[in-house]
Amino acid sequence: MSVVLEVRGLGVRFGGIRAVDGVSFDAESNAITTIIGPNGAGKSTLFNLISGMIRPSSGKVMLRGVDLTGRPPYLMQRAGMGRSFQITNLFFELTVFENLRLAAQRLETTGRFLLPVRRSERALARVHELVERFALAPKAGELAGALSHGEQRRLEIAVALATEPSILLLDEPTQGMSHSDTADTAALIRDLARDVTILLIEHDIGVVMDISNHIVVMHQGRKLAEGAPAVVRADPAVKSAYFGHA
Amino acid sequence: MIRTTLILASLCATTALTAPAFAADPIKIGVVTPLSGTYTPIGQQVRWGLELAASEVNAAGGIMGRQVQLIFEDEEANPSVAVQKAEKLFDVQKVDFLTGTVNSGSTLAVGQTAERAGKLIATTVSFADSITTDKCSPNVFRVNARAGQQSTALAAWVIKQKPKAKVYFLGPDYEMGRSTVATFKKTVEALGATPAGEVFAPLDSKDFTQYFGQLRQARPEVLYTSVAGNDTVRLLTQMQDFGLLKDLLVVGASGTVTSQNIAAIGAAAEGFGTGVGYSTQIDTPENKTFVAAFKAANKSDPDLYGADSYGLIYFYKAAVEKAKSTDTDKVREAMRGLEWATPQGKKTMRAGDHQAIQPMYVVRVSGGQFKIVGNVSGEEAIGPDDCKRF
Amino acid sequence: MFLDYIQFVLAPQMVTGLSLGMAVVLVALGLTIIFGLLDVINMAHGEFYALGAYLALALGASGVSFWLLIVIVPLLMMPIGYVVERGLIQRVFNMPDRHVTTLLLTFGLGLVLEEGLKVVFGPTTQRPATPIPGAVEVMGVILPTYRMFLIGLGAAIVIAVALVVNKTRLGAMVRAAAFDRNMAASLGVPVERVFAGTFAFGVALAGLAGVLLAPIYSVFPTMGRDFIFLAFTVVIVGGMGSIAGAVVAGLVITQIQALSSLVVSPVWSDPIVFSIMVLVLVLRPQGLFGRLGHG
Amino acid sequence: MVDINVVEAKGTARPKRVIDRLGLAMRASHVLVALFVVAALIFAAVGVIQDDRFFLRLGTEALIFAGLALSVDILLGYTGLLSLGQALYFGLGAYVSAVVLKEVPSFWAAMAAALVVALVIGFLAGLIANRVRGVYFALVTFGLAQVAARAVYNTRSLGASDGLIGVPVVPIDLGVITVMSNSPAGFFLFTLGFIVVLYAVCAYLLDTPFGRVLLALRANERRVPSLGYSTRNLRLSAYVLAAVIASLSGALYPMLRGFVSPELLFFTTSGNAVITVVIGGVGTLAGALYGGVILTVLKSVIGSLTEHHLIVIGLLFMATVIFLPKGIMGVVRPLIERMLRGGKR
Repeated sequence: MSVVLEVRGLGVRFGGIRAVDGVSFDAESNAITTIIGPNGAGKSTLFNLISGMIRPSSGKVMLRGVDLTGRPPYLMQRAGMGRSFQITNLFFELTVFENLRLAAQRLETTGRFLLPVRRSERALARVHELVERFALAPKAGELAGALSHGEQRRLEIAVALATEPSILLLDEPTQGMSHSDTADTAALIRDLARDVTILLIEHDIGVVMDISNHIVVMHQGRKLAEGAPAVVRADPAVKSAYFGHA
Repeated sequence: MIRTTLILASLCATTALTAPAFAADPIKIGVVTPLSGTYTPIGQQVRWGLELAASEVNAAGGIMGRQVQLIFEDEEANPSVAVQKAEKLFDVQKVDFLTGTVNSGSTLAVGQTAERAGKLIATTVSFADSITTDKCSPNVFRVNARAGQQSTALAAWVIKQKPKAKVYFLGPDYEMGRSTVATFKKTVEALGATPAGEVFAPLDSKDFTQYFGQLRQARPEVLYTSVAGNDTVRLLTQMQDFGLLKDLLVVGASGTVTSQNIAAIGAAAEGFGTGVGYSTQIDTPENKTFVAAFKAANKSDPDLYGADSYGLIYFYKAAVEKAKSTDTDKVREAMRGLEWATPQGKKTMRAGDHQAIQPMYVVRVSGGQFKIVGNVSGEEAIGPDDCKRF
Repeated sequence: MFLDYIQFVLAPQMVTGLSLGMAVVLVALGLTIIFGLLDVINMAHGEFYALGAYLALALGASGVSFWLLIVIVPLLMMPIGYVVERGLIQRVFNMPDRHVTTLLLTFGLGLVLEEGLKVVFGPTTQRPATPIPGAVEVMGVILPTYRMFLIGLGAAIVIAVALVVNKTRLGAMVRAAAFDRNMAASLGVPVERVFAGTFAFGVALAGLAGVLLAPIYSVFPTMGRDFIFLAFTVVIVGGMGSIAGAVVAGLVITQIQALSSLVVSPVWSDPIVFSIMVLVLVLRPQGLFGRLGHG
Repeated sequence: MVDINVVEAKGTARPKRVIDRLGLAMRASHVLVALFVVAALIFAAVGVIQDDRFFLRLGTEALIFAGLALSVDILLGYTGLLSLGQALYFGLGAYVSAVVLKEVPSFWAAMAAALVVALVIGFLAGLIANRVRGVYFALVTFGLAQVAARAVYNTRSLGASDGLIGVPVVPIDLGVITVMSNSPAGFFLFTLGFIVVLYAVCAYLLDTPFGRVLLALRANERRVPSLGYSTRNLRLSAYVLAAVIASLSGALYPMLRGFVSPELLFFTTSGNAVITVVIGGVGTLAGALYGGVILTVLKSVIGSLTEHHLIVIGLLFMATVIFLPKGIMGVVRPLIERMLRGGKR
């Protein structure tokens, strides 16, 4: 196992408040690293810092040994970071197919950028692969806005995955899902982890303990603890700060 | 789309089928004038003047036995629209003659269109000198007085009132406004006036009060302004509110205070003087008849635009009757040097630059009416012929 | 010489800047409320201002006193605004791109209103008499009475509007509806009627501005275009829906405009105002005072 | 129309067909433009037979303004940016073309100059305008055009408020034939060809990954960066593209009319282009062409009947916004799309 993502001392201040303060951890290849913590612990802010949506005031983000700190989101993406959003963030007026094609077209060479889309064979092949894998094939021609919530959440992950990133950041992929959908999604994520490194934010503690290889516990903007699920579960500090309140 | 094409095609068809003119066919005069937009009131005067003259001419048997028919098109005070409408009148309506343009941009552009189409036009409103000087055209005539004529008349009168007057200049900040001020300044300085300062306010200024400080500091005896329309209303009423009209002779361009805005200016217009080619006060039987007829027809006094437009129909009538034809070249020849009678007196079309020579008047507002306070003969006011194209 | 400059140039410039500023604030007030609370770009606002001026002119001509007009005209404008909101704006309110759609719709409405005014009232310029004529001279600076009155009344109107929006139950309801439509609805706020009422209120303010400014700036069909760009600039610079922002921005911008015309040519005063707007948009997109009802 | 953008899914037992809706819509636009061209050719033929001048030249003007509308649609319909100042580039192209033609009466020199100036000014103004979005973008573009119009209005060497007259008739050397700009039918057909080429370039670009990301920008700008694209660069590209199209269209104007005036840069011009696109159909490209013709016919017909044509056009515009938010193309194009799909099944 090699380290894909290194986060070192990452922090940001809003006004006088340290929303995230000196967080460090590693995400290892083909593993699922999950960030947990109570509401307001700074999980989503941490994601935004890693993916470049917010500029960190301190610390470093390294992907496969390359320092990406402070780059804007589109360059983060190009460097190999794919991410999904907690609140479904799709192109609702476009079809499922087009949502995926838009994401997959980055796989093509620059020269294809100004050639007709049907010449982007590699991107199209990727889309077909994804609709099958995410069981969206029957819906491919429908508008993303017309899908059910569960389907939209799946599409959200598929779009993030379309560019074949080295690391996939998933922000509460099971948010708002039914029990059975949640279980399916958990299985899907575990399956995905065979090919891609995953960094996850998840609330459903059952899912977390079930699929994570490594857990980072956040509390009030700081890292409280980290380790394998069993280690974290046994940590007394985590128990009082997190499970105690949950 | 196909239907549209068919409609257009059938329109083409009707026009193409029009037979060559018989003697009894009406003479068509196209009028491209602003009937919407800021210049609507001027377009209205143009329309009233033309309609009155045409109905008189028609009642008296027309031009060479042919009735005069006016065809109006709205030019929205936009040269692009004016040119399009002019082409429509020339090509589709087959008008014999065209008039009505107000802003000088439209007159110049339509003049060029006429030149390329081999037709004649005349303006009754535009007073930019360029139309009959450096941008003159063999196909364009101007029956109204140009800026230079107005300035000459006004300057002579101002100096008679206040020899060696200290004059302050306030104009709208665009080419036309600046050149009008420059012309007057040159003329009045040559007669011995001293400039006390000048300021140019952006066109469509809301508040002129911000220039009042500079104006007061300069302590002028005379204020010359070339603002027009709503800007004048604001300038003069705001000056009144600030008590600046006392002991100050305010004069301006002919378009500064007109029958369109004089009511809105109210008492603040009292004493305003300008040089014009027309006044309802001209004391001749012809003018009295004209004013009465105009009032009866339109429930409004004629202003210089209405009077000059009225006179145009008689100009065209005289030219066609002299040429015994409506052919462009023949009419052009007939128009050159033509003398004709108008409510404002005898006018002469100078052959060299197609600029009408006419007596000029200085009028002052008194009791809400323009009263004539001075006049200058046509020859004195006209200035040199600077047209070099023909 | 220097004193002369202050007495004749600098001081009057600042005083007149203040009265022009108050005029702009009055026009911008309704705009910022509609913009900030309803999220609607009312491109017809200038034409509502013109409509108010024409109503004042027509009623004034039939003998209604100026003091009564200040009350009657806004009351007449309310139902017009209400109907426009319910009949037009509400129809497109939930279309995907609300800003653009309402902007286009009110742009069309402005065209129709402006042309309608011309049909009804004719194209010529008109002007009601100055309600309070005369001027006082203070240390050589001329202060026309009506303008002084306008500055005072304008300030009173701004304060009253601010109190209504920020301190009354009605204002709280409007702000709640603006902040989160669905939540407000679930709390029993009649959202649609509140929105229509807010729009009507903004339109009434435009009409009031028309009544008050007509004696100074005169009345003609295209008068609505006069202040509108300046008013939009003020709203953007001050922050959408922020009343305090509109006041500060209105006064500061007209002051900059007035003084810049002294230092550089007046023709540059528009580009300068435009540059201020762009600068604020780039550096502080939410405006100087941020947005009403949105923290 | 051989393949219908149906993508065969590989590696599955049952090949599934996914219809690319955007590709289909674009094809429907092509069909509509083809119909438009056929109608225009019939119109030209009738015009030639009738020896008409006015209607052919009016048609030419409608096409030139359709080019301006096309540039508005690129921004509004595909990138989601409402420009209230597109007349800036139309006027820029017209003035550049007029100035060049008065010096050297060469069509290609005028077009090249209009292209280069639009690229430079579009890039610089784009840097300013693209700092903001939504309504703010609309107001900033409006302001930019106002400032430019005022500058032209005050520049003596550009004829100030009077504009420039005396732009000569120019020969347009197309290699095989030469068209004179004052030949009514010749210049109409040339302009038709020119606008169709502009359409084709836009349609082509919008069907590439570049164009699709523009659409993505319109649909959900926040999501675009995480697809790996810089929204600022994309918006700037679209803005410059629109500037070039408006400028090239404007460059034809003085060739047709022989003059330019500052009114070409005024808000009326920008506003009319927006009305054209909204009535024709936002985001269809073809709508700009149809809208251009419809608005010209409306103005010409109603304008001759009543001086209050603005009321009619204003009401029509409002009705379109409320009842036909996708314009006339929003009604027509789905029918064509259905035909194209039905034809394949």
